[in-house]
Amino acid sequence: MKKLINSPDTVLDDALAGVAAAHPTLKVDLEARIITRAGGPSVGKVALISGGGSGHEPLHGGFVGPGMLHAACPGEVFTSPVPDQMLAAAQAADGGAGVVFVVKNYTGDVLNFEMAAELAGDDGIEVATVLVDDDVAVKDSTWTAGRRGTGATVFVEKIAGALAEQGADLASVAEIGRRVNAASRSFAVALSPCTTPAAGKPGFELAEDEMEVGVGIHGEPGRSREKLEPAAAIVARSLDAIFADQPLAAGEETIVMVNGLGGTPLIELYVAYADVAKYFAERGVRIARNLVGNYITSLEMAGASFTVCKADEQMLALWDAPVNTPALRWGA
Amino acid sequence: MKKLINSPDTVLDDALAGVAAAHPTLKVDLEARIITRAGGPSVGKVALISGGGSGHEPLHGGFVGPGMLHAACPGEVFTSPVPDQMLAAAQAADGGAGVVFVVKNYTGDVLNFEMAAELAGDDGIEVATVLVDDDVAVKDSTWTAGRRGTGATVFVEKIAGALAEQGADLASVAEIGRRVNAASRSFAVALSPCTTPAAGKPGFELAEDEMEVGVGIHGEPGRSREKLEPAAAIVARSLDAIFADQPLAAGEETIVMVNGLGGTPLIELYVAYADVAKYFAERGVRIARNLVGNYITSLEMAGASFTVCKADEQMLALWDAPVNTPALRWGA
Amino acid sequence: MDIHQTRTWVRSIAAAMDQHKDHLTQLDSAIGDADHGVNMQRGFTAVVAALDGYEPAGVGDVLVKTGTTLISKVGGAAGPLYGTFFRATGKQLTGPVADAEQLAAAFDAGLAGVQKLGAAVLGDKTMVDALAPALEAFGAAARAGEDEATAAEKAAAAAETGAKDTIPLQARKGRASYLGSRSIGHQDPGATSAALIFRTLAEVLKP
Amino acid sequence: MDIHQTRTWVRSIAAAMDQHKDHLTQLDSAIGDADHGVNMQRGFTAVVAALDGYEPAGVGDVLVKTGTTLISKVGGAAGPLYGTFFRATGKQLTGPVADAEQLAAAFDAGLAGVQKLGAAVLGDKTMVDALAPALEAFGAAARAGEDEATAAEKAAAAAETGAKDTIPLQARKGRASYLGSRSIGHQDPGATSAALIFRTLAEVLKP
Ligand SMILES: Nc1ncnc2c1ncn2[C@@H]1O[C@H](COP(=O)(O)OP(=O)(O)O)[C@@H](O)[C@H]1O
Ligand SMILES: Nc1ncnc2c1ncn2[C@@H]1O[C@H](COP(=O)(O)OP(=O)(O)O)[C@@H](O)[C@H]1O
Ligand SMILES: [Mg+2]
Ligand SMILES: [Mg+2]
Ligand SMILES: [Mg+2]
Ligand SMILES: [Mg+2]
Repeated sequence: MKKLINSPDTVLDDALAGVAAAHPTLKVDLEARIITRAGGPSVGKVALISGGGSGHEPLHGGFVGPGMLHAACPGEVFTSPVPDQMLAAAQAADGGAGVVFVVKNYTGDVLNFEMAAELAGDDGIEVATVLVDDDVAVKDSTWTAGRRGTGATVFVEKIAGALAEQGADLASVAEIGRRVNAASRSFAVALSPCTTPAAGKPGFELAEDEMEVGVGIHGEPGRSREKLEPAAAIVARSLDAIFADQPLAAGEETIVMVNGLGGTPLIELYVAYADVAKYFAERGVRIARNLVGNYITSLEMAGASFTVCKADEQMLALWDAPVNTPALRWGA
Repeated sequence: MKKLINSPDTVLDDALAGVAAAHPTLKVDLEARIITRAGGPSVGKVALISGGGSGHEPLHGGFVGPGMLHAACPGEVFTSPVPDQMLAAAQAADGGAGVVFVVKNYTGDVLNFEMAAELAGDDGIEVATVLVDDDVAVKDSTWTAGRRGTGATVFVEKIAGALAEQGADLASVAEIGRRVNAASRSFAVALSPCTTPAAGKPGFELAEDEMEVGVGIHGEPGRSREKLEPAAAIVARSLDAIFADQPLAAGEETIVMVNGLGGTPLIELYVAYADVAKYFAERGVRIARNLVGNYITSLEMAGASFTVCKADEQMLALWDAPVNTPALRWGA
Repeated sequence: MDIHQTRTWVRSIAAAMDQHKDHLTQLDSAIGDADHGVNMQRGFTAVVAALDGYEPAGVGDVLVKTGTTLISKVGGAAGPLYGTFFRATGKQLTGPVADAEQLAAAFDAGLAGVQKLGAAVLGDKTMVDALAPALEAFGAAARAGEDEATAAEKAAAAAETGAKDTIPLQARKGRASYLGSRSIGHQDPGATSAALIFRTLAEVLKP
Repeated sequence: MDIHQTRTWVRSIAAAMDQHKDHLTQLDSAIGDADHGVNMQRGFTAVVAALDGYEPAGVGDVLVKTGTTLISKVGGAAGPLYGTFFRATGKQLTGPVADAEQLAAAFDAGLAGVQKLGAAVLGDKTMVDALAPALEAFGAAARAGEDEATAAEKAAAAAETGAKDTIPLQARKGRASYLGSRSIGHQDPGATSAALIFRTLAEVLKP
């Protein structure tokens, strides 16, 4: 294992110290392990709070700032955070209008956020939860814990964050978050595994000519393991899965993200985006907005995830609203 | 070699198609292989043009836009572009006030830009060149082609680009670019090599417990090969080299970049940035502005580079000026 | 089981998690995300620290403190689930000692808490597959008038069998469920840590 | 050397670069950035395409076209340098044929162009270390009244020796110079491609 770290045990604390030093717009509570806006809570506005295991940076800390999250709770690498963090975040971020927990659908995240919601409720903070479950690699059935939450998290946080910034109430912010999630689908393919500092060994193994199709953000195995394919075939496979789950008709508008899993050069993400654009063009489906880059990573895993949100006018308008965070910034 | 590409021969063209599809603010001439601002030249303003081998994304195409570059010339992966590209870029971007070529100091880049400058001159376009040579891993002596141009390129492009945007003349824009370069130093350490699509094999080999100290952006060997060290030691080594070359006194102001080489997770860059901040704090040297992320990469190489610019007030003001490019955006 | 034994049990769990960290992580890397060993070790290390200097009034206090600490320090699926198990168990045990029957009833409440929270049933390939048979064995022994040492020994054996028996199962809960049929053939990490917890109890109570 | 032979020469260089691409890239990966083979292959493939249907008035036109195309298509250090070599050489050869002495003088102009542009001198561990001895041998043979086939054969041998002799040198120019003393012990890729170019010339001119 080769990592630019000081010790596997201190990765999260060290990184949080770095975030604190790098971003004067953020406030990092090293004790409580939460990242909030330096400006404090926005009085009278709903506060969006998210969190999850670390190792997916810039998610979530990189999305804290005006127009997006109010607070992020980073867990240990690939381990969901604990209720204490979420409670501290709710207390620090609540501006009196309640908080929305944006929760990726993993047993650990769900259970910990559930406990935190209870604690925050006891504390007099109104809590609504938006569960993100966009990964079509997992077939939702009685056989699974449900779909995993992946790339759509970025869309939910941006769009619901924009509505919260405009002063909408708790129910409305949660509602748009749920609508964005319901309109979004993701699919990921890994070309190489990743290694958590604590484990010291790759979470899975892939032969030199193999790829993991439908991989999860913790490197959980996906639908199948296949021979490595050209980018266009990987894109087609991923978008086929997405379109099969949520058909999109010619003329419909979307927001599309081609996201690097951490170890994939940006030039390759652009290669993939060209194939994505072609796939959409062939079907007459419009890509109204896009993101190409590393937004929700899995440490140094090579590969990409694809997220498609069928966007209505309100979503697009909120997408375009100003945002000022370390990882996503425009209009500010 | 595992890459998200369609063929080693088409990587650049495919990626440019992706850039074209992804960024409506850019205009990509797939024939001439240049990336310019969609809005065309800025009449009466100096145009900054840069270029170099591909594989360093977002450099340079990701820095095209208001407040930064007017055009970028991407060469084949790790191969400097050809004079035709630079000439086409000069013709497309010149707003009548001349163009500044920002050239990283590699024999290939220097020679090709030199030829292009001649051709552009023949064409009636005034050209000034800013040579970037900030990498202190290379001792400048009669034994080398001089220092390599690395991270300072981002600083030069941002700051000179901002001055050009304000309407300064050719000499002034070139002059601030040269001053930024003269005030900047970089040093990089690689934890793993990278593989160009055309070569199909890593450019160098590193044992599981080794790192390459002073590595170049094409994976050229650096000062020495050492046993892998903790982040704090790697940071100290790199900053020691930088400070030895350009001493910084307590109270002086700097712009600092901790740049990922492509395959290093962002969480590790923040770990390193914490150590950088500590190093500066111990010496009383101020980090007035910073960048932490992937700005000038070497495909999927793991590791980081550190760039320090001793910044004066004008540089800081120009740093803060609005910029609107795919990879660097604020105030817009 | 008295307060001292309860403390010893929890400390011994911490030692066991230290020792089996890599094994648990390895099991979790096959069908999960390779953190179960680290999670459990981090949690029980924190528990040991939290118990240091803590003055419990009863056996239950130790267990409630253990559960609360696990919830605060572990994260993931295991944190809230084991946290709830110890908290719910501890809440039943108000006295300074607990006999086999009291323990059996308390453990049952712990398992009920786990199942209420995680909704896993027997055969879903989770910690429940070790906990449920363990508690059944413990309860049967207690009802038959056996002492807590004997009951714990039987529970440990049942938990170990339960953990082994997760191998052929397809996971229906937690991260392993994403593998579908590919989860078959691997032992569940959570069931394995549950078996360790009961093996430790048996050792601590052994006369 | 007539126009047809000149075309054949350039086409044969393209074939040689195809064949030796991996070797050149491997040499460049030891002390450079692993692209010299690909660069040369890309360049000469483009040259062959550019010459297709091109009607040159003289030997020099073929070489000027070759150089111009290399400059437009190769990039890196080798593009401008080899481009200049062929352009500057070609500019000297206005007739439909060139004899050994004319070729010698033209090649010298080519090398002068390379050295003016790249500022490398003998011993810097660059293509100059193959080109210079090659041209010296070619010139000596021409002055001695040998025909161009013999001169080319001698040039090729000298270039090959020159390329081999770069092995113990420390690079002072180009990317390899960054290695300092670590460049010692490796053969320079550009010197190696230069030797290939003259070996090809010898083969094409062989009666
Ligand atoms: N719904 C559930 N009910 C009971 N136990 C569960 C449930 N989901 C997961 N588990 C247990 O948790 C274990 C995994 O714990 P851990 O690896 O620490 O958390 P995570 O899965 O969040 O990484 C599994 O092996 C399984 O025994
Ligand atoms: N200044 C120079 N003068 C002459 N030849 C040079 C000079 N610099 C580099 N070269 C030659 O160029 C070769 C490298 O070419 P190539 O790999 O195609 O370009 P790059 O170094 O830009 O990747 C070297 O092996 C050397 O022979
Ligand atoms: Mg986990
Ligand atoms: Mg090169
Ligand atoms: Mg796990
Ligand atoms: Mg090279």
